[in-house]
Amino acid sequence: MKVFRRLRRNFEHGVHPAHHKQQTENLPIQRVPFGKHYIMPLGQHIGVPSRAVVAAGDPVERGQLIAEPGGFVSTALHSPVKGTVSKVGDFRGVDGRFAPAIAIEADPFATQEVDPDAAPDWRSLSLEAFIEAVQMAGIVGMGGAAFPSHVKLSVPDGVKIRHLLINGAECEPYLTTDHRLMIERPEALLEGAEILRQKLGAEETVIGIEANKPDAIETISRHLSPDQPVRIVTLKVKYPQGAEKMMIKSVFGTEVPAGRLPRDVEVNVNNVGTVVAIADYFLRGMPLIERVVTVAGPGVSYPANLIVPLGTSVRDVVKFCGGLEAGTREIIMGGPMMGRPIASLDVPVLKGCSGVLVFTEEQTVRRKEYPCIRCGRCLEACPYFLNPSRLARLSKARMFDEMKDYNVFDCVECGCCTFACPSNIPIVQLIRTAKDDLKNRKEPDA
Amino acid sequence: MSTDTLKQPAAPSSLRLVMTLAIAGLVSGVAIIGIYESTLPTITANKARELREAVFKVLPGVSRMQALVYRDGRIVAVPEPQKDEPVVYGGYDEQSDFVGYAMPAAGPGFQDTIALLYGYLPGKKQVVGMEILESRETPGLGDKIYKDAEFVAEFSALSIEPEIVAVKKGTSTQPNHVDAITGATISAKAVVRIINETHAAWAEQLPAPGSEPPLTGEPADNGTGQ
Amino acid sequence: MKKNESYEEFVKGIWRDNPVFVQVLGMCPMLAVTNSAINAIAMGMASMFVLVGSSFLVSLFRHVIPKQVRISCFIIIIATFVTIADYTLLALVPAVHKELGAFIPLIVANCLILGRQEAFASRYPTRLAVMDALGMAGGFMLALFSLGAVREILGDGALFGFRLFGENFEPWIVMILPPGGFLTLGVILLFFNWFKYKKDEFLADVAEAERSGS
Amino acid sequence: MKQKDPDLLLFHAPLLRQGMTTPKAMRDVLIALAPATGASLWFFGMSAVLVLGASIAGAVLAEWLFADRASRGESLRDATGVLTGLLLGLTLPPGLPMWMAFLGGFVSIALGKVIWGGLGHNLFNPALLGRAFLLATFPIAMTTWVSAHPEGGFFSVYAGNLALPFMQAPVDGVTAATPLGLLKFEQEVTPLTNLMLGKIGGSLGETNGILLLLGGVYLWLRRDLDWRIPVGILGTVVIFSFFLGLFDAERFPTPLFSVFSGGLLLGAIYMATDPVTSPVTPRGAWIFAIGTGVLVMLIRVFGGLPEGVMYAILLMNAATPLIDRYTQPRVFGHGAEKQP
Amino acid sequence: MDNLPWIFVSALLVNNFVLTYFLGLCPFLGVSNSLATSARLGLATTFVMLVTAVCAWVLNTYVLIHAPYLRLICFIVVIASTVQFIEMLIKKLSPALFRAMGIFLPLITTNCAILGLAIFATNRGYGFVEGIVYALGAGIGFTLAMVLLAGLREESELSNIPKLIQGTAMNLIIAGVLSMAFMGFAGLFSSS
Repeated sequence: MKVFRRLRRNFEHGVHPAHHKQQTENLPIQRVPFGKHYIMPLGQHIGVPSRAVVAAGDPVERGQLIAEPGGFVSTALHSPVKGTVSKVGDFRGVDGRFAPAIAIEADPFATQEVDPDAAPDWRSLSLEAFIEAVQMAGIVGMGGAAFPSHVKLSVPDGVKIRHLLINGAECEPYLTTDHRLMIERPEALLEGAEILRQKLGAEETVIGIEANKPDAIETISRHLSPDQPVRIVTLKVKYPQGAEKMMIKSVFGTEVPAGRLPRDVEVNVNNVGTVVAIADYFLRGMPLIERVVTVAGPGVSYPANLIVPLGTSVRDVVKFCGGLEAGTREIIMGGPMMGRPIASLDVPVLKGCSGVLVFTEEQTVRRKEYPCIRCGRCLEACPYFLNPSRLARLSKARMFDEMKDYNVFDCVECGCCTFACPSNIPIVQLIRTAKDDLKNRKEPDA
Repeated sequence: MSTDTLKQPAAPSSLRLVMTLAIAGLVSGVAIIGIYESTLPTITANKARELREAVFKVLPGVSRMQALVYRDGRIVAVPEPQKDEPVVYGGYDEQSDFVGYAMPAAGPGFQDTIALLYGYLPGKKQVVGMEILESRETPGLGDKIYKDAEFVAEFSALSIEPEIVAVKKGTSTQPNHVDAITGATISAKAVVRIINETHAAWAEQLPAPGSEPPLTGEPADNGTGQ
Repeated sequence: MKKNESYEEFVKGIWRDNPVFVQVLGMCPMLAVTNSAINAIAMGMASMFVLVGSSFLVSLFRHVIPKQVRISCFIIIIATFVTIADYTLLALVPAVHKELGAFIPLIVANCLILGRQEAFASRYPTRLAVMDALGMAGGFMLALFSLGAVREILGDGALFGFRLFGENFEPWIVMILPPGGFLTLGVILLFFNWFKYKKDEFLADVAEAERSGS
Repeated sequence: MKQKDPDLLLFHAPLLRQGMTTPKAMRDVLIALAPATGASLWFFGMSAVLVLGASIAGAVLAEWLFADRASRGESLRDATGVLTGLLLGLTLPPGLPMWMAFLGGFVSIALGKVIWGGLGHNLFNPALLGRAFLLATFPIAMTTWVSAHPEGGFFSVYAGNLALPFMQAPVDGVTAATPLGLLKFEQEVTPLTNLMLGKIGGSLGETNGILLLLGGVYLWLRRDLDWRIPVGILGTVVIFSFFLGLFDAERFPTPLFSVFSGGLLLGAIYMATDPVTSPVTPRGAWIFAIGTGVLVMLIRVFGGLPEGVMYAILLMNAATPLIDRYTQPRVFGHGAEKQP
Repeated sequence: MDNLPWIFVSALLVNNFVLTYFLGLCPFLGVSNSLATSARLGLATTFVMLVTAVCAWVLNTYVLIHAPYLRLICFIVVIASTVQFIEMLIKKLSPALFRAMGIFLPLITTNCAILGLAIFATNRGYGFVEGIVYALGAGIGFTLAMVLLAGLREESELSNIPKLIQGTAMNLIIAGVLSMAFMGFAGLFSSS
């Protein structure tokens, strides 16, 4: 029976990359000193960009609203520092394109504290007001996707949420932010979880943690109070255990139907960082203005887990960690499996940025691409049971329409296939190309 | 007006269509019958000659033949066997004495149907000759059933009762053994099987040795060909 | 001028619009019987007879035959010629007829022949139609012959039955089997493509040279 | 003081890879084949060297000849040409003229690989394609088997090997039928121990079943082969033989005889598993394997040929695109509505 | 004398119409680039073959025995009109089937595999049941070859086949290889 349950605690397929977490998993979170320049892009989340409510020259307080939501799928932005708005205009973003952002010059003499009165009393708020408060606090999914949290919490009438699932899997190699948060701030995590659970009316809270973080499991178990319906589920170490739907499959054994959301199987999933941010806002009045970032990789002198005010440039973060090693070749924002490479050190840290990874020759050596020999390793890796080999071949032949028959839009670009490919074929990129092409083609028709 | 313009590219009357086809058919029919009639004698003669040559080849010492069929419980000579009627050929020597039967046989081979003719002496219960008429066996291998003189010669004095057995090349010890062809065992065995089956099928119908129908003696059958 | 025109019609079928190598028509009868040069020639002759004969008749009666029943008429004409060819071969060369067997009647279904009636003979005067038919049939024969010759030489070590390489030659039997037909034609087409490609390349080079020269 | 920013690369994630690469996988197959190759040298001496060498040379020459100038070295380095040549060589009779082996190697690569666009694009197994070509082309030479251990020891060579190009092989004195041929045509059963150890007539690589299995285990441990395919093929053959044995134990081969005779092990472990030409989906692999097994038995037992492994695999290669198409795995979240 | 299973297997595999008689190559080269089309064409052809086999038997038994020289013309006319008739019948009875199969029916008229079937069946002197079994084997064999070839061709579109050999040359070589693989069926069920 136990074996059977153990078996169920898992999704099928996936890959086992070396997790490289030993660099930072035992390093306490420290605070990065405030710098001079901050850039807050208006589009830090998935959805409509925020709308700036300040203009150049305006003085701003730390935690002051500087941009309001641009629509329903959009959140507010707050100033990460006390200072002065220097410019509202286009800045180069992570993807190298120019995008609107608010630049703030920090006040060098400020104490940079937050006024705690601003926190609304979550118990007295109606669900609608609570959701709006989350939106105005600028809280987004902090695992990497940066999907506005209030949208997730807005459950249509008639849909019941029974389980609140807290995602502490942190399956991406190198990253240790959630791990450290669970060890250092278990109270905040459990407080935030309780707020969400009560507001959603869920029956229980489940915290899913990969088995390679026994200290986190132990710490949280110690802080559990008997009257709180929380259980911890130990998950197998496997990538992408932290992908929402995979985790639901692992914990509850349920598959979320394609194109549907976790709420359709009565689950709401939130990342550890997000839950802590909820607690920080409703209990301490601090909107989302800073986050924990893992700085690691072979190219960084002193790896660390850092609290970084949003908008801080990667340059400042890296400088705090002792600068770049000589052989630095590439910097990834996020994890090594799904993160994005950045072209310049001046790119700011965003809400969805869980790591700054500095890689050297070894990870970035240009691997020779061989022809696909259809060994099937990608099929065995794909957690969505797609046929990446075929998708890549079709994409190479530019037969994008046929790719729809092979469910190309179910691909979440987790990168397992590319990781597993012995021929070094950039499968994810090929799939992404096709998806972009198909999407762009659709729009003019509609 | 519109109806008028529509009718403008007036379709030819159906009478004309039918007439055209009818004339075409008629002319074609005449042409075909003409060629058929004019080639028929040659074709028939060719076929008859081929058959005669084959019969004489599988029945040594034979110079005349006639077609025999099984009707009303006995074997009778017919000048012209009906279509689909099983037929064997009786072979007779210069003195019009019966020598043996030339038996047409066919059956599945390695690749496709093999059709052959074998000479059978009912008195000795022996096969005395075999000629492949039609086969699509593999060139170089299966086609040895007619290209390999040694194999064909196996059938020149072969006891058929008990039935013929194909054995590995060089191991034939009994009068009813045939040395198979190395590499083309299936084709060789197919030939043996076809002969055995045909023999079994006719065994009951052939008259007792000595009571074969005499040569009805048509001059066209005197065998020397045209 | 007139002479050139008919010459043109004749030549195009042999090479530029070769029915087999370029238009890829009439495969069915040709692959099955091209396992030796002599069979190929016989098949080519039979096809030529049918094609030229029916082209002549179709062209002659092109104004008489109504459009609605033209296909039926073509087929009747072709079938008549095929039957004639069939019986003639059977009477004159029974050995060859035995080899070609059922594939002579199948000339009827050769899309090349019906195609020429529809595309050419039913629209042009008799002389041109005959020239075109001769050209196409010539091209068809050329293709049949080259296939048959290659297959016989490799598959039997002989050409027209004459042994070429002495007694010890090991024949490539696959060539006279069905796969050999597919493979040989495939390879010949490959060479045709290669030739065309080289020619295009050459012409492009010439054009390039002229442009840079002027 | 201010240090210049490094020029950052923009390689896309994922930046991590597992360690296996395609050339390594090919080399693994070569390693796995080494014991069986060694056995063929032991049994057939210099003749094995000549035949294997000729087929490898033919394959490599074709590879070199048809490669682009740019990728010429590359295509030789990835060892696939050598592998194809070796696999082909192992399926050939020891007494085959060298020129035929060379031609076979050449055709394997030219017809089996180059015209499809090179490695990974071919739809038929190149080595088997080469063998099918040789068998159709030189049926006699390809089915003339000699017994192991030539009289004069290692350095004696079968007369057939040295036939001049395009010329027939001189008839060899000592011929030996394969166990399958013996069973089919003479109803003689070869003892099982002889089958397993390789004391039988047969092609170079199919004689010692145990070493072939050993190589298969190595490949399985290295995760270089889809275990479903050999298991499926051998399983089907065993079950098929078992049920035939229930009908007529005299006439039909026993399961173990079926497994160890002919090229079944060589085919099931090294040829059918060629990832390029076998289905990529797990369910497809099962269908492919069972289909191959059924065809093998069908041809062996009911067909005209003693051995059918090569044809069975080629036929299933032809069906692979269809199998792949209709056995796509159920995509996560599709058709899951039925679940509670 | 021939047994029915052997007739069936022979027409289906050993002497496959497309792969050993080269019949029906035009549809193979023309239509078989799509799997669905090939399968439908194959089924339609099988159906027409069955009808043709019956017609050929009727003709052979009652008409051509008196006038063998009309064989070819009769077969052609019968096949063409059968196809037309079936087309109309299907259109009336099942519009859905017509949409699926209809456009292929005219193509079948010029398919030499049908005529070939009638002629071969006559030459082999098949009776009624034998003729039907033969037609069934030939039709399914034709479908099998078409579907296999279409699958291979579709897949080969993803391969980077050299430009020189793309198109008909490649299709022929694929067919040649398949034909070589089918040689393994030689002798199936003919012995023992």
